[in-house]
Amino acid sequence: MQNALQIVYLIPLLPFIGFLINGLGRNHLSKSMISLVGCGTIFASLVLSVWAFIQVKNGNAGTVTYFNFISVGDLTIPFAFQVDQLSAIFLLIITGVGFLIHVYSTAYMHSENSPHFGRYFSFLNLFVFSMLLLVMGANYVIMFIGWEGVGLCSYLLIGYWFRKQEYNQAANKAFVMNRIGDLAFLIAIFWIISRVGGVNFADVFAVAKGEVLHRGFSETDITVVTLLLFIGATGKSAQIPLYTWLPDAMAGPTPVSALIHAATMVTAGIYMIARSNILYSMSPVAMNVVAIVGLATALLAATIALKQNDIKKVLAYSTVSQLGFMFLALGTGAYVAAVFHVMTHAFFKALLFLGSGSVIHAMGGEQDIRNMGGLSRKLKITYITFLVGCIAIAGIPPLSGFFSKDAILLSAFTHNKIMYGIALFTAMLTAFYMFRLLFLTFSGKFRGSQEQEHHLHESPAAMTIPLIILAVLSIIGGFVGIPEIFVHGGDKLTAFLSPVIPQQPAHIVSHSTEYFLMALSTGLMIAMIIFAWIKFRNYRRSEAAGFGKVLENKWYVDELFEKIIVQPLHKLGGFLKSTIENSVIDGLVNGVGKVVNYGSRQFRLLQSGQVGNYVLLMVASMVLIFAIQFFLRK
Amino acid sequence: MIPVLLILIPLLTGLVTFFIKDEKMARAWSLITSVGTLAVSVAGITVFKDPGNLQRQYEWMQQLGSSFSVKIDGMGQVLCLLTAIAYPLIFIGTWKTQYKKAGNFFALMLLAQAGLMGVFVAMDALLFYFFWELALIPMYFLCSQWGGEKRIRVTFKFFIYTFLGSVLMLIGIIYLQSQTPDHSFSIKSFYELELSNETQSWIFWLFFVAFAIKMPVFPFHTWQPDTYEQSPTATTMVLSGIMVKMGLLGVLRWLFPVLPAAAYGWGNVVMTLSVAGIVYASLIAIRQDDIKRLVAYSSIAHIGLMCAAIFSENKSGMQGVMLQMFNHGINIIGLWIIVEIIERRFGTRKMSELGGLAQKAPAMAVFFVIIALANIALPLTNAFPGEFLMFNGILNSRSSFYLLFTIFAGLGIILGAVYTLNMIRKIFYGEVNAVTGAAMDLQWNEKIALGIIVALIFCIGVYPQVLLNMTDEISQAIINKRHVLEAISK
Amino acid sequence: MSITQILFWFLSVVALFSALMVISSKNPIYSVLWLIVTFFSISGHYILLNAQFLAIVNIIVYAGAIMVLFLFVIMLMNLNKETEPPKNRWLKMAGAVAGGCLLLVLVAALKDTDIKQQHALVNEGNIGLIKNLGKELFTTYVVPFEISSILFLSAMVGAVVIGKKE
Amino acid sequence: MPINYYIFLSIALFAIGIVGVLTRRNAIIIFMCIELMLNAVNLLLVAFSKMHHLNNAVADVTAGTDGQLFVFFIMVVAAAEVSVGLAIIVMMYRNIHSVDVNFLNRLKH
Amino acid sequence: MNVLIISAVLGVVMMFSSFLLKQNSTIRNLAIAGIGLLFVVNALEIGGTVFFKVNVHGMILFDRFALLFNAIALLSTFLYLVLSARDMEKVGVNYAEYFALIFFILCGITLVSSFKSFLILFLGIEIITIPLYILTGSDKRNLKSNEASLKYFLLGTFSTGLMLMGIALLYGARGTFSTTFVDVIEVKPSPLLVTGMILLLFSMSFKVSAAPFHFWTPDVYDGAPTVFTSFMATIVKAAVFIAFIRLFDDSFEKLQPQWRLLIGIITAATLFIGNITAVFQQSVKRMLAYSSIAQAGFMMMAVFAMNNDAKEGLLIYTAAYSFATIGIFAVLAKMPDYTFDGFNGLSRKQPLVAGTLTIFLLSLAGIPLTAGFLAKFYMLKAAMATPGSLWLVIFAVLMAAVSVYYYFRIIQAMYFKEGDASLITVSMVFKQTLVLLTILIVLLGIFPNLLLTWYYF
Repeated sequence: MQNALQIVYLIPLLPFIGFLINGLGRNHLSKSMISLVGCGTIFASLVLSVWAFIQVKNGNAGTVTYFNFISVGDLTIPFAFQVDQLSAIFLLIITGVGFLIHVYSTAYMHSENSPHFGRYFSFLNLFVFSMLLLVMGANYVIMFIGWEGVGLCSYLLIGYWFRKQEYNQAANKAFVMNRIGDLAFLIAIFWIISRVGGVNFADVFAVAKGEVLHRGFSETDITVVTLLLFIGATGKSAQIPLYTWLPDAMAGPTPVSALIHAATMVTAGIYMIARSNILYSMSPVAMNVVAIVGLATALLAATIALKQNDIKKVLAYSTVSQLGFMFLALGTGAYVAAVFHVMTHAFFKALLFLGSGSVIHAMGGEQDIRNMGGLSRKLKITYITFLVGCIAIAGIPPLSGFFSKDAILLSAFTHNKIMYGIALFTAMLTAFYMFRLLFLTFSGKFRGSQEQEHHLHESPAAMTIPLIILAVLSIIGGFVGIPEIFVHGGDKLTAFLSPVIPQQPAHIVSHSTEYFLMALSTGLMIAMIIFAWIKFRNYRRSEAAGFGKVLENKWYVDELFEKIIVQPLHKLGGFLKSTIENSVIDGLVNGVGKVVNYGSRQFRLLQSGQVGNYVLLMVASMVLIFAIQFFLRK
Repeated sequence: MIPVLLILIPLLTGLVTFFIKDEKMARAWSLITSVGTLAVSVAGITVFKDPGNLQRQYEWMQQLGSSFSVKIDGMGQVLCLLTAIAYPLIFIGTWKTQYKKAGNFFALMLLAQAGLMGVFVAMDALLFYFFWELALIPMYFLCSQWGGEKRIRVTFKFFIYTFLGSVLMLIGIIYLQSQTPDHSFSIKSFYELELSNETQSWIFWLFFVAFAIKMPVFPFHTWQPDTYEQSPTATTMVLSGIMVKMGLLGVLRWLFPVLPAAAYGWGNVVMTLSVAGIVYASLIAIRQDDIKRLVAYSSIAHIGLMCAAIFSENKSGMQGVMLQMFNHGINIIGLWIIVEIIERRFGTRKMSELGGLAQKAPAMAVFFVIIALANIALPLTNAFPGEFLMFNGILNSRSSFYLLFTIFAGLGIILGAVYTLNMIRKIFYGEVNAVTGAAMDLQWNEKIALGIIVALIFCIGVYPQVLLNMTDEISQAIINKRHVLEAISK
Repeated sequence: MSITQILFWFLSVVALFSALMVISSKNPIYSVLWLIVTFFSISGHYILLNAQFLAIVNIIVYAGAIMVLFLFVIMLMNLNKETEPPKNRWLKMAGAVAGGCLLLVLVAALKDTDIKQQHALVNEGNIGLIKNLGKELFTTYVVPFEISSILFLSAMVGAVVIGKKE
Repeated sequence: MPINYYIFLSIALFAIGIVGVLTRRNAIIIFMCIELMLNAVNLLLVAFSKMHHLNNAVADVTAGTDGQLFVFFIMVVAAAEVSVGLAIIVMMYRNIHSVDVNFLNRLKH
Repeated sequence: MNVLIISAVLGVVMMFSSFLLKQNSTIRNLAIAGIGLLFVVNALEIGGTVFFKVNVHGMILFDRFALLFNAIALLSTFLYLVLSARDMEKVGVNYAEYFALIFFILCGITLVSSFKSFLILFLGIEIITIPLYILTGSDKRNLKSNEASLKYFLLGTFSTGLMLMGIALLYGARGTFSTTFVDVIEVKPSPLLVTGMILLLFSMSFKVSAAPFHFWTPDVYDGAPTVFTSFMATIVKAAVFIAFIRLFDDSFEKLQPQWRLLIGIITAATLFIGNITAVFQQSVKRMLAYSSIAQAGFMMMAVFAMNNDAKEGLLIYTAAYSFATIGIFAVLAKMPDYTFDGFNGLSRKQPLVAGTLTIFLLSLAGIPLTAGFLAKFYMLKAAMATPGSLWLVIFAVLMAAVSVYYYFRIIQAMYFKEGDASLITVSMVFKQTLVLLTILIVLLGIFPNLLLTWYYF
């Protein structure tokens, strides 16, 4: 049934057409027209994605090749899409969440004037296009195209309000940090090409598994490639050390944060590693690195989130932390758990971001939670959905977050007890800071200005409906992966993904242990929530001090990077520009000219004008030449 | 016949242009003729592509062993096409720029085109040298007469520098000619030479210095930023878009296959220089405030990558270079067109004095962002396949430092992003100020030129194969030449 | 030592001494006179070598006509006093040293020449007689002879161009 | 006489002439020194002429004549040179009232 | 032979015309017609028609090389007179005599390009130089002219002394004045021979102004009236070069190991001094003097290489160099100000003149498509064929790059600098001749065979 899948090219193409229409026609189209095009194309993609999903579910997974993107010598890189179980899930997440956020955006961005509105939607469509390319690509190069494409859109959207230079700085930072990862990704691709001679997933995995005899893919190669790919993933998925761009990326409009910096783009790294699971499984070193980095990121980001006061910053660090969890899952071999968490995270994090958007909208742009409080009365829907999101992320059963997080924790537990301990602690912190956020925002007294209080209102339906849908998804989303101990065959996700992600060896954990762990984590989470309630029910503003200040300042990581990387490079550039370039290299070049000039001035003096000197010089040279001829050259 | 036409049309029309006194006439005339050249070039690729049409040989200076031998091979096709496309683009893009004595200006531009075409199609070393210089002289006059304040000193340095390089090359050419059995300058005789490694080794530098100065490769580059800065922008476009390709073509056609052992032996040194140049130029570009200088340094970085890729000595690198030669030309001309617009409208090239243009001139911003991003090789723009192949080439090169080269060259990608985005940010984003307050958006001519460029960027970005197919044979031939020699020596 | 040898040495010593006096005399008039002495001694050598024609021509043309012309010019310019201011002594020394070095180098180069054993025919041989020279001059060397007339014409024109008062 | 004697005598006279050119400032005396050099050459030519005559007289009665004729031509040319040279010196003297070559320093560098 | 005799006759005719003809223009036209006549008879001689059958006893040989050079020299002289004859009026009153002297010099040029005997060489060089002393000093009330003349005279006769000593030593070694060298060279050639050769080398180097015997050149070229500098620096110098290469080719070919290094050193020194010193000059005329030294350095490479390419190349070089330099001097003679700044903005006032001047300068600098490039190319090619000469070739091209510096200073002044330089008077003929020169230079640069086919005819 290859023919049937042939039309999947429409899935990315439609958003791209939307991008073209909105981009080129932004000065001419009305806002409603723009919204229609923007949402419509995504909706069409969504429909097609659902169709593709059904096809895949019916066993029609496969690859469709359109043309050769690059064909040089032995190397052929086809422009091909691969639609299989993994990409189908991501297609659904991207188009589904993407569609909701598009709809939400029509209301959220309504105050923008028409050209900028069009620009916004075209970028958003372009993003969806790139993201779809990323997950549909049948080889690493097409994936990379999408990979860089989403980075570009992220850049464009972070800097959407380009009149503020700090936003643009944040956009630049995001792009550059992504590029660092991208470079590693690229080198990995080249490495693969040098060993495999191709970049198609199928070929690469076949060689790795030793199915192709004349090609060699040694363990070292695999380790190098996987590590390089992982560096790429750290850039895109905001892991240590390349995570600092993500909080800054909150400069963009909130729906963008929801879509790009929470639900989809940042999970590209997870997707990539899950896609390459065959390679990773063959390299324990890489796996460990992934797990450790993921865990460290999760912990670090969680600690930072404890003390953040910007509503979006808290969510951003929470995202980084959750991504860390996903990498922990990948590193411990629980690829399915990671994908599962990607999905649930997409729901509840999008929900939380959109909810925060709703809050910000209501507050007239205010983002500092210290100036909020007691909003639950005015923003009922927002409050309830936000609460759902918080519960989901905290991992309280039976909301979606519980199932996915539990799978991860379980995997960590089987892998390493210390890791489990840290992961559990991090999960507790998550519950704490999320509810801190919730309580500071919605309970207590309103702490903002009179004007803001007067202005408070619930958001329009275009914003609340997506919130509600996402809340529902956050509640029920976990049911695709119910652990086997509850319902036999409940883990539909693992079964569904098994063609792409081979079944891992069964957990060697007894049922009782598993139950105990679940109970433990659930209990701890509830305890944390209560602790947060006590602490932040009636919040009073106070300056952070001591360790708190360190956390508030994000462990001074940005400052550190600035000091050890950015400034030295900047200084080096200045040194090269003003000293090396001008004095040394150009100095040499000009020096030759100067020497000639100086020589000219000096040799000119030989021409003294005195006949006597001329004859003297002539006779002297004659003597010299005679001497050379008769005495020196023998 | 095609190669002869490609040289003759701009040459003759250029000479005619000297006598056109009316500015508008000169402008229109040169645009029309350049479109004619483009048509011929395209015809050579599509319609008249049998070998009979693509090569010609006339008797000329037989006593010296030279002949007027021209041929368009795959590389020639790409570069001639680039030259042919670039000229109309330049003329359209700078349609509104006023020149004193416009007739002379356009005449010299067309003469330079003739020289460039000649360099790209010459299959005789002496002829190659002739055109090499012929392209330089009009450029010198263009830069010196219509350039900025420091133009005389700067372009003079440029001229002497490149002249010095080319006379060294002349020595190399003469030496090689004296070594050929039939005392001929033809490329065939050169290719059949089998010189000892020591001989190759020193001749290599005679040639390479000439090409390195032209490209320019670090540390022979210092003429370049000054010249780009001081030249009239139309000329800068020719210089940076097309002329630097002369150096690359020289290496590919006249150095690599002729002195394969030396190219192999010195490969590491050259690659080190090139890669060092990438990082070096990128770091300097980060600190530039002058747009022209920034673009100039970015060009050095890009050329460094191409040079390194050539010396990776494999198909991927070769093909990447050939593709990128075209792309780099297109992209950088696009950048210059906008730089020229900015300079003309606001009278400054300092980024610190600009800002907020995206509000006043959104179309310009869009075009600029697209071209700038293409310049840093974003996927689906034309530069991506080129850089991809080149990096792939470098990583797969025989050099034992391949990984180091790749990583340092890769730093160029990152630093490239840094300075490019900073440039966009400083020029287009932020609030408008006194300088940019009264900005005007693009005019029709600029839109046409930039539109064509952007279209090319995306077309090649999505389907680079159209160019890769052209150069497939020739790059394979260059590689083969090297491999055959290696087999013999073993 | 035969009379020829005595004459040779005598003439050589006179020639060298008078040549040295030419370059060392302060008064230009003395220089001219010493130069005439040199020419006479060289003419003596010519006679010794049986080149009578040249000996006579040397005396008539050189010592007679040319040196008189010199004397005439010097007198005309009133240079017969010791007017020459002392030249920079170092430069003078350098000049003498350089000339001496040249002499040394030439002597060193030529001292081992392959023809050093050969002799110049003295007192004999009649090729230097006016009859024989004349015959050669107007047969074999007639073309150079005519050419030298062009030289004279140009020198004449030149002297007129330069000397004529405008 | 051994030809060596003549060679060294001539070279000595020639060198004395050169030293004269180097050490004197009076243009006329310099010119005279050059004449001395020419005479050294003449002497050498005559000596060589007689040497070749001695060596080759058997085969060719006129052997060596050319040397003496060359001397004749040198004298002729010298005479022409003197006429022009003195004319130039006189012209110079008319203008700057000196024949000191050290005053010839308008043209330099 | 035709040229030798007829130019001598014409010289005499010009002598008499000074008091027979009253009109300067008549004299001028007569002289130009005379040169034209000479060119024609020379062409006839190339074609095989010799009017005068004279027994030269093997002392002169008008071979193709000599005749072809004569043709170049005569053509150059013709163009030179057309361009500059008018300017001679400014020099002094002896208008006809100048032409007479030029004709006599042409006699000398004919001799030095065809001699087969040292006697002819000596006479030829004297016939060239004695009139030149006079032409140099012909601007009698100009102290610079006087000074140049006296310097030239003193140094010139000094070098004549060297040459004669050299000839005498050679005579001693070989017993003949014929340049045709038939001796068998033993392993170690006679010191007499070598010393004589080196002395000849010195004096010839002096005449062609090769370093370190070049000192007279800048002063004399600078001091002489510009019209005559033009003649001296081009046609005369080229002729002496022809004599130089002829002498060494005929006489000393087998002594190559003895002289190759020396000539190499002299060549390098000449290139160095000429080019380096020219850089800092302020006066265009003086710069051209140094440039002529530099060009001499390049021509010395022909002597250095001494192969067939070298001879062909020297012919092209003399043509290229003479044409270009005559053109530049002709324009210079019309300039009121000889400094570089004097050329500022010339292109606006006189675009045609500036354009042709540019071509001349490009040719001198050796830019392709001009004869100057091909000339230099031949020199490099010839030198390259000599083993162990790479250092010289590289040095030469480095110096060529330096030469661009000072040639282009004029171009910069004319085109890129502001100013209002203008010529004093320019006739239509003058312009046309300049254009003709330009065409010749470019034609020769593209089709050198136009000239060289005659060599192989």
